[in-house]
Amino acid sequence: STTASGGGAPDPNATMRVGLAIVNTQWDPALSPVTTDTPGLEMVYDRLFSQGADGSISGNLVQTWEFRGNDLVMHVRPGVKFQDGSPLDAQAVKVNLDRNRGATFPTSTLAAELSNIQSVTVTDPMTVTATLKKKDVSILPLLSSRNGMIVSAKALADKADLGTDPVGAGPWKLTSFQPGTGYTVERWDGYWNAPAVKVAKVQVSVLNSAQRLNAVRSGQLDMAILDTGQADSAKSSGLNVLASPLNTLTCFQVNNVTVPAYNDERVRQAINYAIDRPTIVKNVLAGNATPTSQIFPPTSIAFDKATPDPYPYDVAKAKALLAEAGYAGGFSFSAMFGTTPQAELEAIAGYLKAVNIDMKLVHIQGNDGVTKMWQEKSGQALFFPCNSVVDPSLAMPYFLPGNYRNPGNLTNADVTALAAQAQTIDDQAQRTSVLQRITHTISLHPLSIVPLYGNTATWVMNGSVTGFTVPPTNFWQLIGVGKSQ
Amino acid sequence: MTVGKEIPRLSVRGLQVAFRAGKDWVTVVDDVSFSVQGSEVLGLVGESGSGKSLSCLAVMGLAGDSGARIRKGSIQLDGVELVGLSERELENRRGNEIAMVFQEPMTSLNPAFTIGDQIGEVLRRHRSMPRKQARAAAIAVLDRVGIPDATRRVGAYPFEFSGGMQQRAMIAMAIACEPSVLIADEATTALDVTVQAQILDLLRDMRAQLDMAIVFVTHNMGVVADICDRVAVMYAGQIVEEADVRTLFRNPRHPYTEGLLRCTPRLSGRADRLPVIPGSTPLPAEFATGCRFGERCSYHSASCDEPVPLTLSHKDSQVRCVRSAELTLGGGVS
Amino acid sequence: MSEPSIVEISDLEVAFKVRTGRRGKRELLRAVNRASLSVGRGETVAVVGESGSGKSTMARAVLRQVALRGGTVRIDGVDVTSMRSREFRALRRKVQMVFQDPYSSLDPAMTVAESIAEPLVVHTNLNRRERHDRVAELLDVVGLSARHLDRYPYEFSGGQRQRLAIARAVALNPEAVLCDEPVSALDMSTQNQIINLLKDLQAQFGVSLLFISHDLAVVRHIAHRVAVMYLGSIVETGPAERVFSRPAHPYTKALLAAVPVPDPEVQQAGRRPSIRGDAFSGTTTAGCPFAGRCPEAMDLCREQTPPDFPVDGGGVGACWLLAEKVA
Amino acid sequence: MVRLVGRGILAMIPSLILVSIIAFSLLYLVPGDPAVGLAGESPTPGQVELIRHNLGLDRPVVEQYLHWAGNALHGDFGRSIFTTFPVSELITSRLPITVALAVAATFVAVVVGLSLGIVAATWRGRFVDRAISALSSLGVAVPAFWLGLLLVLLFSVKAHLLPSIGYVPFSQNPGGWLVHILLPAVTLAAAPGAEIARQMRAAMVGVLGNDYVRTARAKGVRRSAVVLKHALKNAAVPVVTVIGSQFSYLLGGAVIVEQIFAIPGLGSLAVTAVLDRDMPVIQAVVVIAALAVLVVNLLVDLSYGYFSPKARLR
Amino acid sequence: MSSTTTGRPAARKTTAGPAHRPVPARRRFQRRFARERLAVVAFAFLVLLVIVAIFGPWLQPYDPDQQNLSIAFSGPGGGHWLGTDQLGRDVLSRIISGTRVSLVAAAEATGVGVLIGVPIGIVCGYFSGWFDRTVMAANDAVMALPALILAIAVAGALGPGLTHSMLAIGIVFAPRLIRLVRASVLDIRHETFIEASATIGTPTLRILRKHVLPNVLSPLIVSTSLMMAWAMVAEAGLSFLGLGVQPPQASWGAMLGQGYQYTAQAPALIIYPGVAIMLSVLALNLLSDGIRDSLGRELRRK
Ligand SMILES: Nc1ncnc2c1ncn2[C@@H]1O[C@H](COP(=O)(O)OP(=O)(O)OP(=O)(O)O)[C@@H](O)[C@H]1O
Ligand SMILES: Nc1ncnc2c1ncn2[C@@H]1O[C@H](COP(=O)(O)OP(=O)(O)OP(=O)(O)O)[C@@H](O)[C@H]1O
Ligand SMILES: [Mg+2]
Ligand SMILES: [Mg+2]
Repeated sequence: STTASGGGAPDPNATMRVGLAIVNTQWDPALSPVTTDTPGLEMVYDRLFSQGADGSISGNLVQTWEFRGNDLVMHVRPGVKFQDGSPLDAQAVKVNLDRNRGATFPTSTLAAELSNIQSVTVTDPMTVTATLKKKDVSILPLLSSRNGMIVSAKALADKADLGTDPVGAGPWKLTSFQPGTGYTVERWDGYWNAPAVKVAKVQVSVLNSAQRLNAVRSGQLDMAILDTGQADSAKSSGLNVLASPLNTLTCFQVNNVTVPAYNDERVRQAINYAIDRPTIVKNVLAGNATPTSQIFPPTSIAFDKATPDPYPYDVAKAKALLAEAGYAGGFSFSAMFGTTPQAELEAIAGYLKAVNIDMKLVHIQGNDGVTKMWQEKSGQALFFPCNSVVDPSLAMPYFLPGNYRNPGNLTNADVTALAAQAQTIDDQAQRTSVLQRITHTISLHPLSIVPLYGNTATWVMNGSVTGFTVPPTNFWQLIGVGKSQ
Repeated sequence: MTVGKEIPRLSVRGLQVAFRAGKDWVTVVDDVSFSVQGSEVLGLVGESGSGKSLSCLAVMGLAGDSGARIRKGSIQLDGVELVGLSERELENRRGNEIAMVFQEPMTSLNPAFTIGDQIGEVLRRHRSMPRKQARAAAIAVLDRVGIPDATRRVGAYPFEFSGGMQQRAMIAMAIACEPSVLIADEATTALDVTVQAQILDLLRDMRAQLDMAIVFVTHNMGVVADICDRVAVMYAGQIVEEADVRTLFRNPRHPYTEGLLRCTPRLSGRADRLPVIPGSTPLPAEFATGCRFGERCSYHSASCDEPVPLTLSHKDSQVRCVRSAELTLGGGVS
Repeated sequence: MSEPSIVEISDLEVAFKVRTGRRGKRELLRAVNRASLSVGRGETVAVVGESGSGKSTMARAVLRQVALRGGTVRIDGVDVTSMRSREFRALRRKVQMVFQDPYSSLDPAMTVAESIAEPLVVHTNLNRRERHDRVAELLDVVGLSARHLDRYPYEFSGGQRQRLAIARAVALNPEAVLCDEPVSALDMSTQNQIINLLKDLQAQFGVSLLFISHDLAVVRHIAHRVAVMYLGSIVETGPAERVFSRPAHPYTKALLAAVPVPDPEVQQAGRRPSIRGDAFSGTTTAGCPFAGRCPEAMDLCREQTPPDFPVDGGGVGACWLLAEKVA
Repeated sequence: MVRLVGRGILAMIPSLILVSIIAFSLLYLVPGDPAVGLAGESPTPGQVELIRHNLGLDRPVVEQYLHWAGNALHGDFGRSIFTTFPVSELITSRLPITVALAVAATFVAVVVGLSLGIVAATWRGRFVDRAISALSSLGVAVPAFWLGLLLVLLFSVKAHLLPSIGYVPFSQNPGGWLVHILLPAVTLAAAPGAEIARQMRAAMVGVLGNDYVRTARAKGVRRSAVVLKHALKNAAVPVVTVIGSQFSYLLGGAVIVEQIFAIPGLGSLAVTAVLDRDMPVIQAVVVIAALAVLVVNLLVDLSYGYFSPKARLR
Repeated sequence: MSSTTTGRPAARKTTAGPAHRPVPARRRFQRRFARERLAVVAFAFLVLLVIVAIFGPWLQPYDPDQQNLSIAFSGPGGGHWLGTDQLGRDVLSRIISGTRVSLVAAAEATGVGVLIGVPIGIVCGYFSGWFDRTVMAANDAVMALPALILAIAVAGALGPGLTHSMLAIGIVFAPRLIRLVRASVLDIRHETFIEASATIGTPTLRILRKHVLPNVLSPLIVSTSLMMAWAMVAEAGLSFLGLGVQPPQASWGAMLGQGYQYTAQAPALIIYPGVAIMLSVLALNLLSDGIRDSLGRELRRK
């Protein structure tokens, strides 16, 4: 069957029905446990800044800003109102930043990411200054995510139940919420950028990947996110498929303490040689990903264009390296996985098997992976989408000494030094080149992360959906997206 | 007691009933003939498995429910041929013109409905009575069969009745439509003797009041002596002897009848060894072609190996024995 | 008597908790009420009475299959009432039981040989060979052949099964066999065969019998003494001759009167008056249990339970009418 | 009757206490620490302990249980760890959906099962009987989740006849409710329906051999009335028992069926909660589901009194 | 009188001829069973499954885990009778290797259930009393817990993996077996033959072993095969939800769960494992019906 061809003018009263794999479990940004909550929270809350596809920063609730030494001075956008009618001012921003960084709210999940903020002060009713402990330009991308979401100060003062009744300054108001199942938002006419909102209502449902595709096929959804591997299925059903490269990287991390073989750099290199990334991408992911053996995907500013493919598929070399390291007979370890589609994992395990490395796959639930790998440091390996979403610097913890996300403390002195340097550079071009040097160094001397491919956001939609794009951060929005009659 | 020439209430001629065993038929009831007049009680006696119940069920048109089929013969109720009648026609007569009382009152009453419901059902079915009226009528019948406090007991469930009361209720159900024929299959066997005596009295009263013909199945010769006017003795699916009750007890014509009477223990006097009939009843598949009692019979002779017809002896008596004329058999009564 | 009775019951009381009526109220049902009875060696004592009068319960109480509420049971002079079950096991050999329903008293999953050998396995240390021989011998005693050893119960007729049950009961050469209506499920001829067999066994081995039945005519031919039970109480005992010819208790009389005589002349002519109603479960707490149905009941009968009074010709009867005669 | 209900409810109490203990101890059976999950991807030192304290996880077990059970008695099952929703609210929003699904499935199973069973028993040994036997054997054998997938492929994806996912409350749109509930209900009803048909047939065949059926026939009651009145009421006891015991399987089956059809009921709540280790939610779901089963058992027990008056004595 | 009690018969010589052996019960059962045509077919199918499970590694045409990404989703043909899956693995080989998983799973779960259920059930049924009441109260409670939810929770608790989830299923099923066994024991508890044995003085343990157990066995066999069927479905369900076998190991449920993702491209991927599950469950059901129907009067109660 074919879908109705779109192209007409967007219907301002339309309801957009969206299928997702997961949605945020609650609506308080300071309690949000994972970055993937961001698109949902964004429906209701606006952020201080936003980041474009090229990494450039623009102002949202902050109209203009400047760095003064370690201070970030932000001028709040005038005339903005929250959904409860209270106005946005510098004080509201301060209250939120203090809350998010844990100063007034110890259990804030954002505290670690905002730990570089020393203090926040209101300089005048519409100006607020964040004083940083040490200079770090990545504060801007950080404040473009859930860290920079601003909740109505009035609601906070009233101790409103943000988890279920969010009050933000965003484009939509939450009208119903079924945890784990979905939610509905309706257009809020007081939004400062109201003309950009093209649909009256958004209905979000949580479904598994087969259901999402089936539901778009049977006309129950307008658009849905897909597993990358489903793109061909979707196309063969005559639907529109959007495949948009992301900053995230599918990778796995190995703990060299629990997997002693991994201490040997040659073993680490061998693993990289052993995996035929392009074939996996072509056959298992329907070509909808970017194979890479670098720790940053090509979409990232930190991608090392000079040596695009440091580890081409080469079984012979992998075997030779393993033999050199004394592991010709291979070794075995188990790798935990949660949401990564199983076919990809099995494909990777299949390649490792070919060089006698026996990777057992263990499905884990909830936060077990994080707990075992990073807190108890007892896990052997973990698959996850590498967290470099907002800025490359956020991926550094995996490689830095003593960091909690580097369970085996596998480090490289050059990388450590370069990373420290990158934090303080103002100039974007100069910073980019430092970041690329980090990538290059890690390519030569692989550390805890085994990169696999740059992810792609794959969406399926019927012909009536217009204007939808996905930024590399995967923080997609429905502002500007319409549904034609 | 009329032994006249009027047409019998129930008349069975040459009845043959068989079960299907694989591809073959096993004849279980063979050439059974008897008839009963109004207010007459015909006793049907014989060992377990001799085909008494099955003959009765066949008369009721219910043999098919247990998988048996009437293969031959005629059954006439008040002159109307029942064999070959449609199920619907039979249904209209059952419980209405011909009724049946079974052995185990406990299991024969539906445990899930009240006594009143079950009696009323017959009336609603055959007399098209509305529920209320049927209930009133049920109370009247219960009263008639001697259930004390019938108005209250009508709402009771079977398990709340004693065995004797259950059997009274069964009888009430059977006579509710005042049928012309009542078949009582071992109606008193499961009861205590004191209760049995009461039930026999009740049946006697009812048959007189309603001018019913009763076919009374039992294996207790004492009960036969008590209630029956005439007796038919069955052995291995056949009637071997039929006679007036006094004649049968005094002058049995068939060796099996003689054995039956001799085996019946008596209250008077004490015997050191009790008489027995040697051997055991044959299974339907093993019925002999000649006299079926032959191999257990002490008067057995070569002539017994040919099929034996039921022959009229004196008066209304019939017997199925080739040697009946030459034998002098001892009765149970001295 | 120099030697104690093989089984002696005195003042036996057994009660069950039952739910009655539509409300399902819990009530105490006195199944056996202060019953006393003894069975001498080589003697056959019959217990008669209507359904539910407590005959089976009394027999089961002897073998401690039900809990006693009061009274004592002696086997071979030894009080077994409060004995530990381990000690009781030895005495148990002396008393065995045969049940009414031949169809359910043999384990359907066991062969005849296994069933009959069970008492031998439990109580003796005969080896397999010896057990086999003994079982074959027992089959012979009850008139079956050793051909049947490996068959299952379902292959036997009711009469044959009852023979098997009897074979099992006499396997240990018991001194007494309790027979709970062993013939009432059988045809008359078969019934007579079994009774003859029991009599033979008694003549041969001197075994005592406690013979439970509701069929007075059968009892007439086997019992030396008779006990009549009504609603849990033994209302009359005495030599069989006397009880049948001159019953003392009104209930015994009624019972005898109700048995139909297999002679139409007698039965249809002189039909004797029978009592009304039926024995309904024991709700009477005071007075004679039979008072409710007794044609001769007096006020006294409804107020006080009659004790046992001696009866001319032997035995006792629990009826106030007998008291007058005595007085 | 009131007494019987009262007695039944009293008898449920020990079971409920045990269920609540089992449900509560699930918390200790399941490894991992919910506080860790709540702390986000990069917790600061002490944050986990603080969350543990806030959740009361640092108190003695017995105290935690009593506190939880006491609140649960008042319908307060605490708050979902991840969604911060009051659990009772989650339950009240999900329960009606599962109840609707269970009721619809039970309805389908009972209606179809009973009729097939009765038909098969009445025409025992004939072709219909054999056909129904084959069908019910298949029905018992087909795994619900597979049947669900096939139905979706057939009726939604290929034929576009029925929706493949979602749920519309009956009160909102009865027609929509019917369309949405149809496939899930049929999927869920297949196995219990087949089982009921088998049991109904067996019970009916058994009952039809009873003496009182012969009595009814001897009264002249028509064959159909004998089956539908005399036999059915007596055959009901084993069948009602089966219906009762199938209910607990049905609730289990609902978990998978709700997953397949994306129905936001208790089952999908349970699966998400198990995957997230959202203990307050799991505990509540387990208790509520068990309560539902106990209530159904009670109803079954009470129905015995109607179908089998003698059972009232027990 | 004293002389009559002594002088009991010394063993008289038996007149019986040499004992001949009639057909033993098991043979009769086999004969009757042979007449149940469907059950025989089912039995043959199950025997085939067991053979496949045991000799799977030699029967499967390919290594079930051997992937060949370039031929993913190819249909039947080209040496792959049932085609290949999303990773180009041979579907037939995977179905074959999944057979062992399914059978072992069913056997494990049933084993656990029987080990827990039968002894407790017998004891409860035979000695009604406080133990029985306690166990039955606990049973009611456990049975009130929806089996699958509990299995998911237990499997989640002990960690995913076949053995764990089957242990969970076994535990969940045990109360049902306790119930069944107890009910059948109660059924025969008051049979005369039990009392008859007791009056002989048979020790309780012997009664349990010799009379109760054999008579409980037949309903037990019937329901055990039903339980195996249920365990198979449950294994499939848990693997479908990702709580059963771990990749890349093949199990029918896991294959179904994975194939579900690709229904648009290769619907056959959910057909084969589904049919395999259904046929096995069907066979177990038919077998149990057949056994029940061919238990002769010597074994069947009532
Ligand atoms: N369903 C059946 N299939 C085959 N034979 C049967 C069936 N039912 C009964 N019979 C046989 O029919 C014969 C007659 O049985 P019937 O019940 O009429 O005997 P009966 O004289 O009433 O015996 P009883 O005194 O035991 O009631 C018996 O030999 C019995 O074995
Ligand atoms: N286990 C039991 N629980 C409750 N009541 C019982 C039990 N056993 C027997 N009774 C009751 O005790 C009374 C006496 O029963 P018992 O079986 O001893 O009578 P019986 O004289 O043997 O009767 P029958 O001739 O019917 O066998 C009856 O009312 C019976 O219902
Ligand atoms: Mg009969
Ligand atoms: Mg008795």
